[in-house]
Amino acid sequence: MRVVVQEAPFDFGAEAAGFAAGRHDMGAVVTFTGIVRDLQGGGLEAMEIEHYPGMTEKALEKIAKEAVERWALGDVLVIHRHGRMEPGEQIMMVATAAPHRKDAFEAAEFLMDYLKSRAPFWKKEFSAESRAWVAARDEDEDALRRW
Amino acid sequence: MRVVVQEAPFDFGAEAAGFAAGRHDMGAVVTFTGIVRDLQGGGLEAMEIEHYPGMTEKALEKIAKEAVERWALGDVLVIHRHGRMEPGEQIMMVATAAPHRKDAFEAAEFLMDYLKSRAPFWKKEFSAESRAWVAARDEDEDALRRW
Amino acid sequence: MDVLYFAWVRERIGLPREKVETEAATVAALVEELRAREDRYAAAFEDLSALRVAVDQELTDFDAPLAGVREVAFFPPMTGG
Amino acid sequence: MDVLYFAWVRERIGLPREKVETEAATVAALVEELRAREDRYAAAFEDLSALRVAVDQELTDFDAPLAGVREVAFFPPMTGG
Repeated sequence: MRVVVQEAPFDFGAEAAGFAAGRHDMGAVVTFTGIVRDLQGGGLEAMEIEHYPGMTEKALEKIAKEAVERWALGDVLVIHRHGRMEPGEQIMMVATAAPHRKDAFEAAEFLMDYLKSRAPFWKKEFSAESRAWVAARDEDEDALRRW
Repeated sequence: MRVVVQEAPFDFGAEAAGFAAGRHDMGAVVTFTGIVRDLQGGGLEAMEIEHYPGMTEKALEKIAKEAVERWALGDVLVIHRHGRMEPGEQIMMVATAAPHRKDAFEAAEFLMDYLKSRAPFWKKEFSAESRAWVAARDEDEDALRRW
Repeated sequence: MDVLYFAWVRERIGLPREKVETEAATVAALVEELRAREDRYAAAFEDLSALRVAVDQELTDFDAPLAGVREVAFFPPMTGG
Repeated sequence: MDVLYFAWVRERIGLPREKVETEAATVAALVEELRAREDRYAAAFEDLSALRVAVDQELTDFDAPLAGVREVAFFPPMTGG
Protein backbone atom coordinates (compact mmCIF):
# COMPACT_ATOMS: atom_id res chain seq x y z
CA MET A 1 0.00 0.00 0.00
CA ARG A 2 1.41 3.38 -0.98
CA VAL A 3 -0.14 6.83 -0.54
CA VAL A 4 1.56 9.88 -2.01
CA VAL A 5 0.52 13.56 -1.74
CA GLN A 6 2.68 15.90 -3.74
CA GLU A 7 2.72 19.09 -5.76
CA ALA A 8 4.94 17.79 -8.58
CA PRO A 9 3.58 15.90 -11.57
CA PHE A 10 3.83 12.10 -11.40
CA ASP A 11 4.75 9.75 -14.22
CA PHE A 12 1.50 7.86 -14.82
CA GLY A 13 3.03 5.40 -17.29
CA ALA A 14 5.89 4.49 -14.97
CA GLU A 15 3.61 4.26 -11.93
CA ALA A 16 1.12 2.08 -13.79
CA ALA A 17 3.83 -0.19 -15.18
CA GLY A 18 5.64 -0.50 -11.84
CA PHE A 19 2.50 -1.17 -9.80
CA ALA A 20 2.21 -4.86 -8.86
CA ALA A 21 5.02 -5.62 -11.32
CA GLY A 22 6.59 -8.99 -10.66
CA ARG A 23 3.55 -10.29 -8.77
CA HIS A 24 2.43 -13.71 -9.95
CA ASP A 25 -0.66 -13.92 -7.74
CA MET A 26 -2.60 -10.94 -9.09
CA GLY A 27 -4.69 -11.49 -12.21
CA ALA A 28 -6.15 -8.02 -12.43
CA VAL A 29 -4.91 -4.44 -12.17
CA VAL A 30 -7.25 -1.44 -12.44
CA THR A 31 -6.07 2.16 -12.61
CA PHE A 32 -8.04 5.37 -12.52
CA THR A 33 -6.52 8.70 -13.52
CA GLY A 34 -8.15 12.06 -12.91
CA ILE A 35 -7.26 14.76 -15.41
CA VAL A 36 -7.85 18.53 -15.45
CA ARG A 37 -10.75 18.97 -17.83
CA ASP A 38 -11.27 22.19 -19.74
CA LEU A 39 -14.49 24.16 -19.28
CA GLN A 40 -17.35 23.51 -21.72
CA GLY A 41 -16.35 25.64 -24.69
CA GLY A 42 -12.77 25.99 -23.45
CA GLY A 43 -11.08 28.84 -21.66
CA LEU A 44 -9.81 27.16 -18.50
CA GLU A 45 -6.37 28.59 -17.77
CA ALA A 46 -5.59 26.56 -14.69
CA MET A 47 -6.97 24.63 -11.79
CA GLU A 48 -5.59 25.14 -8.33
CA ILE A 49 -6.02 22.43 -5.74
CA GLU A 50 -5.82 23.36 -2.09
CA HIS A 51 -5.44 20.66 0.52
CA TYR A 52 -5.11 20.16 4.27
CA PRO A 53 -1.55 18.98 4.92
CA GLY A 54 -1.53 16.25 7.54
CA MET A 55 -5.21 15.43 7.32
CA THR A 56 -4.92 14.67 3.60
CA GLU A 57 -2.38 11.92 4.12
CA LYS A 58 -4.36 10.48 7.04
CA ALA A 59 -7.63 10.51 5.08
CA LEU A 60 -6.08 8.83 2.04
CA GLU A 61 -4.39 6.18 4.16
CA LYS A 62 -7.63 5.47 5.98
CA ILE A 63 -9.51 5.09 2.68
CA ALA A 64 -6.81 2.84 1.23
CA LYS A 65 -6.76 0.68 4.37
CA GLU A 66 -10.51 0.30 4.25
CA ALA A 67 -10.31 -0.87 0.64
CA VAL A 68 -7.70 -3.47 1.59
CA GLU A 69 -9.95 -4.71 4.39
CA ARG A 70 -13.08 -4.92 2.27
CA TRP A 71 -11.74 -6.50 -0.91
CA ALA A 72 -9.24 -9.26 -1.68
CA LEU A 73 -6.47 -6.94 -2.85
CA GLY A 74 -2.78 -7.53 -3.30
CA ASP A 75 -1.84 -3.88 -3.45
CA VAL A 76 -3.22 -0.33 -3.54
CA LEU A 77 -1.64 2.88 -4.78
CA VAL A 78 -3.02 6.41 -4.35
CA ILE A 79 -1.25 9.50 -5.70
CA HIS A 80 -2.89 12.92 -5.42
CA ARG A 81 -1.40 16.26 -6.40
CA HIS A 82 -2.10 19.73 -5.08
CA GLY A 83 -1.18 23.16 -6.39
CA ARG A 84 -1.56 24.59 -9.88
CA MET A 85 -2.33 22.44 -12.94
CA GLU A 86 -3.29 23.12 -16.53
CA PRO A 87 -5.95 21.42 -18.70
CA GLY A 88 -4.83 17.90 -19.66
CA GLU A 89 -2.57 17.50 -16.64
CA GLN A 90 -3.00 14.50 -14.39
CA ILE A 91 -4.39 15.38 -10.97
CA MET A 92 -4.33 12.00 -9.32
CA MET A 93 -4.40 8.25 -9.80
CA VAL A 94 -5.42 5.15 -7.92
CA ALA A 95 -4.39 1.60 -8.76
CA THR A 96 -5.65 -1.69 -7.36
CA ALA A 97 -4.32 -5.22 -7.86
CA ALA A 98 -6.38 -8.31 -7.08
CA PRO A 99 -6.54 -11.97 -8.01
CA HIS A 100 -9.89 -11.32 -9.74
CA ARG A 101 -11.19 -8.38 -11.74
CA LYS A 102 -14.36 -7.79 -9.72
CA ASP A 103 -12.36 -6.93 -6.59
CA ALA A 104 -9.93 -4.71 -8.50
CA PHE A 105 -12.78 -2.76 -10.16
CA GLU A 106 -14.95 -2.39 -7.06
CA ALA A 107 -12.05 -1.33 -4.86
CA ALA A 108 -10.93 1.29 -7.40
CA GLU A 109 -14.46 2.72 -7.61
CA PHE A 110 -14.75 2.71 -3.83
CA LEU A 111 -11.44 4.56 -3.52
CA MET A 112 -12.56 7.16 -6.04
CA ASP A 113 -15.98 7.67 -4.47
CA TYR A 114 -14.45 8.21 -1.04
CA LEU A 115 -11.57 10.29 -2.27
CA LYS A 116 -13.95 12.62 -4.15
CA SER A 117 -15.98 13.54 -1.09
CA ARG A 118 -13.92 12.60 1.98
CA ALA A 119 -10.34 13.60 1.24
CA PRO A 120 -9.63 17.26 2.04
CA PHE A 121 -8.99 18.71 -1.41
CA TRP A 122 -10.68 21.74 -2.92
CA LYS A 123 -10.51 22.72 -6.58
CA LYS A 124 -10.61 26.26 -7.94
CA GLU A 125 -10.94 26.98 -11.64
CA PHE A 126 -9.27 30.02 -13.23
CA SER A 127 -10.32 31.43 -16.59
CA ALA A 128 -10.01 34.87 -18.18
CA GLU A 129 -13.58 35.65 -17.05
CA SER A 130 -13.75 34.12 -13.64
CA ARG A 131 -12.23 32.25 -10.77
CA ALA A 132 -14.56 29.86 -9.03
CA TRP A 133 -14.43 27.07 -6.47
CA VAL A 134 -15.72 23.83 -7.92
CA ALA A 135 -18.94 22.87 -6.17
CA ALA A 136 -19.35 19.40 -4.72
CA ARG A 137 -21.89 17.43 -6.73
CA ASP A 138 -24.86 15.74 -5.07
CA GLU A 139 -24.23 12.67 -7.19
CA ASP A 140 -20.75 12.33 -5.68
CA GLU A 141 -22.25 12.27 -2.21
CA ASP A 142 -24.89 9.80 -3.42
CA ALA A 143 -22.18 7.55 -4.86
CA LEU A 144 -20.91 6.89 -1.33
CA ARG A 145 -24.15 5.26 -0.30
CA ARG A 146 -23.60 2.14 -2.34
CA TRP A 147 -20.61 1.04 -0.23
CA MET B 1 -10.82 3.66 -30.90
CA ARG B 2 -8.01 1.17 -31.29
CA VAL B 3 -8.16 -2.62 -31.18
CA VAL B 4 -4.97 -4.67 -31.29
CA VAL B 5 -4.55 -8.47 -31.37
CA GLN B 6 -0.96 -9.61 -31.24
CA GLU B 7 1.36 -12.31 -29.97
CA ALA B 8 4.13 -9.97 -28.80
CA PRO B 9 4.13 -8.35 -25.36
CA PHE B 10 2.86 -4.78 -25.19
CA ASP B 11 4.27 -1.92 -23.14
CA PHE B 12 1.54 -1.27 -20.59
CA GLY B 13 3.17 1.84 -19.15
CA ALA B 14 3.65 3.44 -22.56
CA GLU B 15 0.15 2.47 -23.72
CA ALA B 16 -1.43 3.79 -20.53
CA ALA B 17 0.55 7.05 -20.67
CA GLY B 18 -0.13 7.59 -24.37
CA PHE B 19 -3.85 6.83 -24.17
CA ALA B 20 -5.93 10.02 -24.34
CA ALA B 21 -2.74 12.04 -23.85
CA GLY B 22 -3.17 15.66 -24.89
CA ARG B 23 -6.95 15.53 -24.55
CA HIS B 24 -8.34 18.43 -22.55
CA ASP B 25 -11.95 17.24 -22.57
CA MET B 26 -11.56 13.94 -20.71
CA GLY B 27 -11.54 14.06 -16.93
CA ALA B 28 -11.24 10.33 -16.33
CA VAL B 29 -9.17 7.45 -17.67
CA VAL B 30 -9.66 3.87 -16.47
CA THR B 31 -7.39 0.98 -17.41
CA PHE B 32 -7.73 -2.72 -16.77
CA THR B 33 -4.83 -5.12 -17.20
CA GLY B 34 -5.18 -8.91 -17.17
CA ILE B 35 -2.11 -10.76 -15.95
CA VAL B 36 -1.18 -14.47 -16.04
CA ARG B 37 -1.82 -15.65 -12.49
CA ASP B 38 0.05 -18.59 -11.02
CA LEU B 39 -1.89 -21.64 -9.80
CA GLN B 40 -2.86 -21.76 -6.13
CA GLY B 41 0.36 -23.02 -4.51
CA GLY B 42 2.42 -22.21 -7.59
CA GLY B 43 3.67 -24.46 -10.35
CA LEU B 44 2.23 -22.81 -13.44
CA GLU B 45 4.87 -22.98 -16.15
CA ALA B 46 2.98 -21.20 -18.87
CA MET B 47 -0.40 -20.23 -20.23
CA GLU B 48 -1.16 -20.62 -23.90
CA ILE B 49 -3.91 -18.58 -25.44
CA GLU B 50 -5.49 -19.80 -28.64
CA HIS B 51 -7.67 -17.48 -30.67
CA TYR B 52 -9.73 -17.36 -33.86
CA PRO B 53 -7.90 -15.05 -36.28
CA GLY B 54 -10.37 -12.85 -38.11
CA MET B 55 -13.25 -13.38 -35.75
CA THR B 56 -11.20 -12.13 -32.79
CA GLU B 57 -10.62 -8.71 -34.33
CA LYS B 58 -14.26 -8.45 -35.40
CA ALA B 59 -15.56 -9.42 -31.97
CA LEU B 60 -13.30 -6.96 -30.17
CA GLU B 61 -14.21 -4.13 -32.53
CA LYS B 62 -17.90 -4.86 -32.09
CA ILE B 63 -17.55 -4.80 -28.30
CA ALA B 64 -15.54 -1.56 -28.39
CA LYS B 65 -18.06 0.08 -30.72
CA GLU B 66 -20.92 -0.92 -28.45
CA ALA B 67 -19.13 0.67 -25.48
CA VAL B 68 -18.68 3.90 -27.43
CA GLU B 69 -22.39 3.92 -28.29
CA ARG B 70 -23.58 3.23 -24.76
CA TRP B 71 -21.35 5.54 -22.74
CA ALA B 72 -20.08 9.10 -23.20
CA LEU B 73 -16.51 8.10 -24.09
CA GLY B 74 -13.73 10.04 -25.74
CA ASP B 75 -11.65 7.00 -26.59
CA VAL B 76 -11.33 3.23 -26.16
CA LEU B 77 -8.28 0.98 -26.41
CA VAL B 78 -8.27 -2.82 -26.40
CA ILE B 79 -5.08 -4.88 -26.66
CA HIS B 80 -5.20 -8.68 -26.35
CA ARG B 81 -2.35 -11.11 -26.80
CA HIS B 82 -2.37 -14.74 -27.89
CA GLY B 83 0.30 -17.43 -27.74
CA ARG B 84 2.52 -18.46 -24.84
CA MET B 85 2.89 -16.39 -21.67
CA GLU B 86 4.47 -16.94 -18.26
CA PRO B 87 3.12 -16.06 -14.81
CA GLY B 88 3.22 -12.30 -14.23
CA GLU B 89 3.04 -11.47 -17.94
CA GLN B 90 0.36 -9.10 -19.15
CA ILE B 91 -2.29 -10.83 -21.27
CA MET B 92 -4.42 -7.87 -22.26
CA MET B 93 -5.54 -4.38 -21.39
CA VAL B 94 -8.48 -2.10 -21.97
CA ALA B 95 -8.53 1.65 -21.46
CA THR B 96 -11.45 4.08 -21.49
CA ALA B 97 -11.45 7.87 -21.42
CA ALA B 98 -14.54 9.90 -20.52
CA PRO B 99 -15.48 13.33 -19.24
CA HIS B 100 -16.73 11.71 -16.02
CA ARG B 101 -15.48 8.77 -13.98
CA LYS B 102 -18.76 6.83 -13.93
CA ASP B 103 -18.75 6.39 -17.71
CA ALA B 104 -15.07 5.44 -17.77
CA PHE B 105 -15.53 2.81 -15.04
CA GLU B 106 -18.75 1.31 -16.39
CA ALA B 107 -17.47 1.10 -19.96
CA ALA B 108 -14.25 -0.61 -18.81
CA GLU B 109 -16.23 -3.18 -16.83
CA PHE B 110 -18.61 -3.72 -19.73
CA LEU B 111 -15.66 -4.27 -22.09
CA MET B 112 -14.11 -6.78 -19.70
CA ASP B 113 -17.34 -8.68 -19.11
CA TYR B 114 -17.97 -9.04 -22.85
CA LEU B 115 -14.38 -9.77 -23.71
CA LYS B 116 -14.24 -12.56 -21.10
CA SER B 117 -17.14 -14.51 -22.56
CA ARG B 118 -17.71 -13.25 -26.10
CA ALA B 119 -14.26 -12.81 -27.66
CA PRO B 120 -12.87 -16.05 -29.14
CA PHE B 121 -9.91 -16.73 -26.86
CA TRP B 122 -9.19 -19.98 -25.03
CA LYS B 123 -6.65 -20.37 -22.25
CA LYS B 124 -4.68 -23.51 -21.49
CA GLU B 125 -2.56 -23.87 -18.37
CA PHE B 126 0.66 -25.87 -18.37
CA SER B 127 2.31 -27.17 -15.20
CA ALA B 128 4.69 -30.04 -14.49
CA GLU B 129 1.71 -32.18 -13.48
CA SER B 130 -0.91 -31.24 -15.98
CA ARG B 131 -2.08 -29.30 -18.97
CA ALA B 132 -5.68 -28.16 -18.79
CA TRP B 133 -8.04 -25.82 -20.62
CA VAL B 134 -9.34 -23.11 -18.32
CA ALA B 135 -13.08 -23.63 -17.83
CA ALA B 136 -15.46 -20.73 -18.37
CA ARG B 137 -16.91 -19.58 -15.05
CA ASP B 138 -20.65 -19.29 -14.52
CA GLU B 139 -20.10 -15.95 -12.80
CA ASP B 140 -18.50 -14.58 -15.96
CA GLU B 141 -21.60 -15.48 -17.94
CA ASP B 142 -23.77 -14.01 -15.17
CA ALA B 143 -21.75 -10.78 -15.27
CA LEU B 144 -23.05 -10.12 -18.79
CA ARG B 145 -26.64 -9.90 -17.59
CA ARG B 146 -26.19 -6.59 -15.87
CA TRP B 147 -25.58 -4.75 -19.15
CA MET C 1 -17.58 -25.04 -46.50
CA ASP C 2 -14.69 -24.52 -44.08
CA VAL C 3 -15.22 -26.06 -40.67
CA LEU C 4 -12.91 -24.86 -37.88
CA TYR C 5 -12.24 -26.33 -34.44
CA PHE C 6 -10.65 -24.59 -31.48
CA ALA C 7 -9.29 -25.52 -28.05
CA TRP C 8 -10.31 -28.99 -26.82
CA VAL C 9 -12.69 -29.46 -29.75
CA ARG C 10 -9.65 -29.14 -32.03
CA GLU C 11 -7.67 -31.53 -29.83
CA ARG C 12 -10.40 -34.19 -29.77
CA ILE C 13 -10.99 -34.07 -33.49
CA GLY C 14 -7.28 -33.85 -34.18
CA LEU C 15 -7.26 -31.02 -36.70
CA PRO C 16 -7.81 -27.27 -36.69
CA ARG C 17 -9.89 -26.99 -39.90
CA GLU C 18 -11.19 -28.99 -42.82
CA LYS C 19 -13.31 -28.63 -45.96
CA VAL C 20 -16.70 -30.28 -45.57
CA GLU C 21 -19.14 -30.99 -48.38
CA THR C 22 -22.62 -30.94 -46.92
CA GLU C 23 -26.27 -30.43 -47.74
CA ALA C 24 -27.09 -29.80 -44.08
CA ALA C 25 -29.62 -26.99 -43.71
CA THR C 26 -28.62 -25.99 -40.18
CA VAL C 27 -25.65 -26.14 -37.85
CA ALA C 28 -27.41 -28.87 -35.86
CA ALA C 29 -27.80 -30.99 -39.01
CA LEU C 30 -24.11 -30.49 -39.79
CA VAL C 31 -23.24 -31.63 -36.28
CA GLU C 32 -25.29 -34.81 -36.82
CA GLU C 33 -23.34 -35.57 -40.00
CA LEU C 34 -20.00 -34.96 -38.30
CA ARG C 35 -20.96 -37.08 -35.26
CA ALA C 36 -21.77 -40.00 -37.55
CA ARG C 37 -18.33 -39.91 -39.17
CA GLU C 38 -15.97 -41.26 -36.51
CA ASP C 39 -15.64 -41.70 -32.76
CA ARG C 40 -13.41 -38.63 -32.39
CA TYR C 41 -16.19 -36.45 -33.84
CA ALA C 42 -18.78 -38.16 -31.67
CA ALA C 43 -16.53 -37.44 -28.66
CA ALA C 44 -16.06 -33.80 -29.61
CA PHE C 45 -19.79 -33.20 -30.15
CA GLU C 46 -21.00 -35.37 -27.28
CA ASP C 47 -22.45 -32.51 -25.22
CA LEU C 48 -23.64 -29.55 -27.27
CA SER C 49 -24.32 -27.51 -24.14
CA ALA C 50 -20.53 -27.42 -23.63
CA LEU C 51 -20.02 -26.04 -27.16
CA ARG C 52 -20.42 -22.74 -28.91
CA VAL C 53 -20.72 -22.12 -32.64
CA ALA C 54 -19.82 -19.23 -34.93
CA VAL C 55 -21.11 -18.94 -38.50
CA ASP C 56 -19.02 -16.71 -40.76
CA GLN C 57 -17.26 -15.46 -37.64
CA GLU C 58 -20.40 -14.42 -35.79
CA LEU C 59 -21.56 -16.24 -32.66
CA THR C 60 -24.91 -17.94 -33.26
CA ASP C 61 -27.08 -20.89 -32.23
CA PHE C 62 -27.15 -24.50 -33.33
CA ASP C 63 -30.38 -23.95 -35.26
CA ALA C 64 -28.74 -21.28 -37.47
CA PRO C 65 -29.22 -21.93 -41.23
CA LEU C 66 -26.21 -22.79 -43.38
CA ALA C 67 -27.40 -21.49 -46.77
CA GLY C 68 -24.64 -19.38 -48.34
CA VAL C 69 -22.30 -19.87 -45.36
CA ARG C 70 -18.55 -20.10 -45.99
CA GLU C 71 -17.19 -20.84 -42.52
CA VAL C 72 -18.49 -22.63 -39.42
CA ALA C 73 -16.46 -22.85 -36.22
CA PHE C 74 -16.97 -25.02 -33.12
CA PHE C 75 -15.35 -24.32 -29.78
CA PRO C 76 -15.89 -24.39 -26.01
CA PRO C 77 -17.10 -21.34 -24.08
CA MET C 78 -14.56 -18.56 -24.47
CA THR C 79 -12.12 -17.58 -21.75
CA GLY C 80 -10.60 -14.28 -22.81
CA GLY C 81 -9.51 -11.33 -20.73
CA MET D 1 -6.53 25.85 19.92
CA ASP D 2 -5.59 26.16 16.27
CA VAL D 3 -8.47 26.99 13.98
CA LEU D 4 -7.92 26.40 10.24
CA TYR D 5 -9.91 27.60 7.25
CA PHE D 6 -9.78 26.24 3.71
CA ALA D 7 -11.05 27.20 0.24
CA TRP D 8 -13.74 29.89 0.25
CA VAL D 9 -14.01 29.79 4.04
CA ARG D 10 -10.36 30.86 4.15
CA GLU D 11 -11.02 33.53 1.52
CA ARG D 12 -14.04 34.97 3.33
CA ILE D 13 -12.32 35.11 6.70
CA GLY D 14 -9.11 36.31 5.12
CA LEU D 15 -6.64 34.01 6.83
CA PRO D 16 -5.69 30.35 6.69
CA ARG D 17 -5.30 29.72 10.44
CA GLU D 18 -5.32 31.41 13.78
CA LYS D 19 -4.99 30.69 17.50
CA VAL D 20 -8.32 30.92 19.30
CA GLU D 21 -8.77 31.01 23.09
CA THR D 22 -12.16 29.54 23.83
CA GLU D 23 -14.20 27.84 26.52
CA ALA D 24 -16.63 26.51 23.91
CA ALA D 25 -17.72 22.96 24.70
CA THR D 26 -18.63 21.99 21.14
CA VAL D 27 -17.82 22.94 17.58
CA ALA D 28 -21.24 24.59 17.29
CA ALA D 29 -20.48 26.77 20.33
CA LEU D 30 -17.13 27.75 18.81
CA VAL D 31 -18.91 28.69 15.59
CA GLU D 32 -21.26 30.96 17.58
CA GLU D 33 -18.28 32.72 19.17
CA LEU D 34 -16.59 33.20 15.80
CA ARG D 35 -19.78 34.46 14.14
CA ALA D 36 -20.14 37.12 16.82
CA ARG D 37 -16.64 38.47 16.19
CA GLU D 38 -16.90 40.26 12.84
CA ASP D 39 -18.94 40.35 9.65
CA ARG D 40 -16.40 38.29 7.71
CA TYR D 41 -16.83 35.43 10.20
CA ALA D 42 -20.59 35.80 10.09
CA ALA D 43 -20.40 35.61 6.29
CA ALA D 44 -18.18 32.52 6.34
CA PHE D 45 -20.40 30.69 8.84
CA GLU D 46 -23.72 31.92 7.46
CA ASP D 47 -24.92 28.51 6.25
CA LEU D 48 -23.58 25.59 8.24
CA SER D 49 -25.11 23.09 5.82
CA ALA D 50 -22.56 24.31 3.25
CA LEU D 51 -19.67 23.65 5.66
CA ARG D 52 -17.76 20.65 6.93
CA VAL D 53 -15.65 20.43 10.06
CA ALA D 54 -12.66 18.34 11.08
CA VAL D 55 -11.48 18.04 14.67
CA ASP D 56 -7.86 16.99 15.09
CA GLN D 57 -7.86 16.10 11.39
CA GLU D 58 -10.86 13.78 11.53
CA LEU D 59 -14.16 14.68 9.85
CA THR D 60 -16.88 15.09 12.43
CA ASP D 61 -20.15 16.91 13.18
CA PHE D 62 -20.89 20.35 14.56
CA ASP D 63 -21.98 18.87 17.88
CA ALA D 64 -18.56 17.28 18.44
CA PRO D 65 -17.01 18.13 21.84
CA LEU D 66 -13.86 20.27 21.98
CA ALA D 67 -12.34 19.03 25.27
CA GLY D 68 -8.66 18.26 24.72
CA VAL D 69 -8.81 19.23 21.05
CA ARG D 70 -5.74 20.88 19.47
CA GLU D 71 -6.98 21.68 15.97
CA VAL D 72 -10.36 22.49 14.40
CA ALA D 73 -10.75 23.06 10.65
CA PHE D 74 -13.67 24.52 8.70
CA PHE D 75 -14.10 24.09 4.95
CA PRO D 76 -16.67 23.52 2.19
CA PRO D 77 -17.56 20.02 0.94
CA MET D 78 -14.45 18.42 -0.52
CA THR D 79 -13.82 18.11 -4.23
CA GLY D 80 -10.91 15.73 -4.61
CA GLY D 81 -10.24 13.16 -7.28
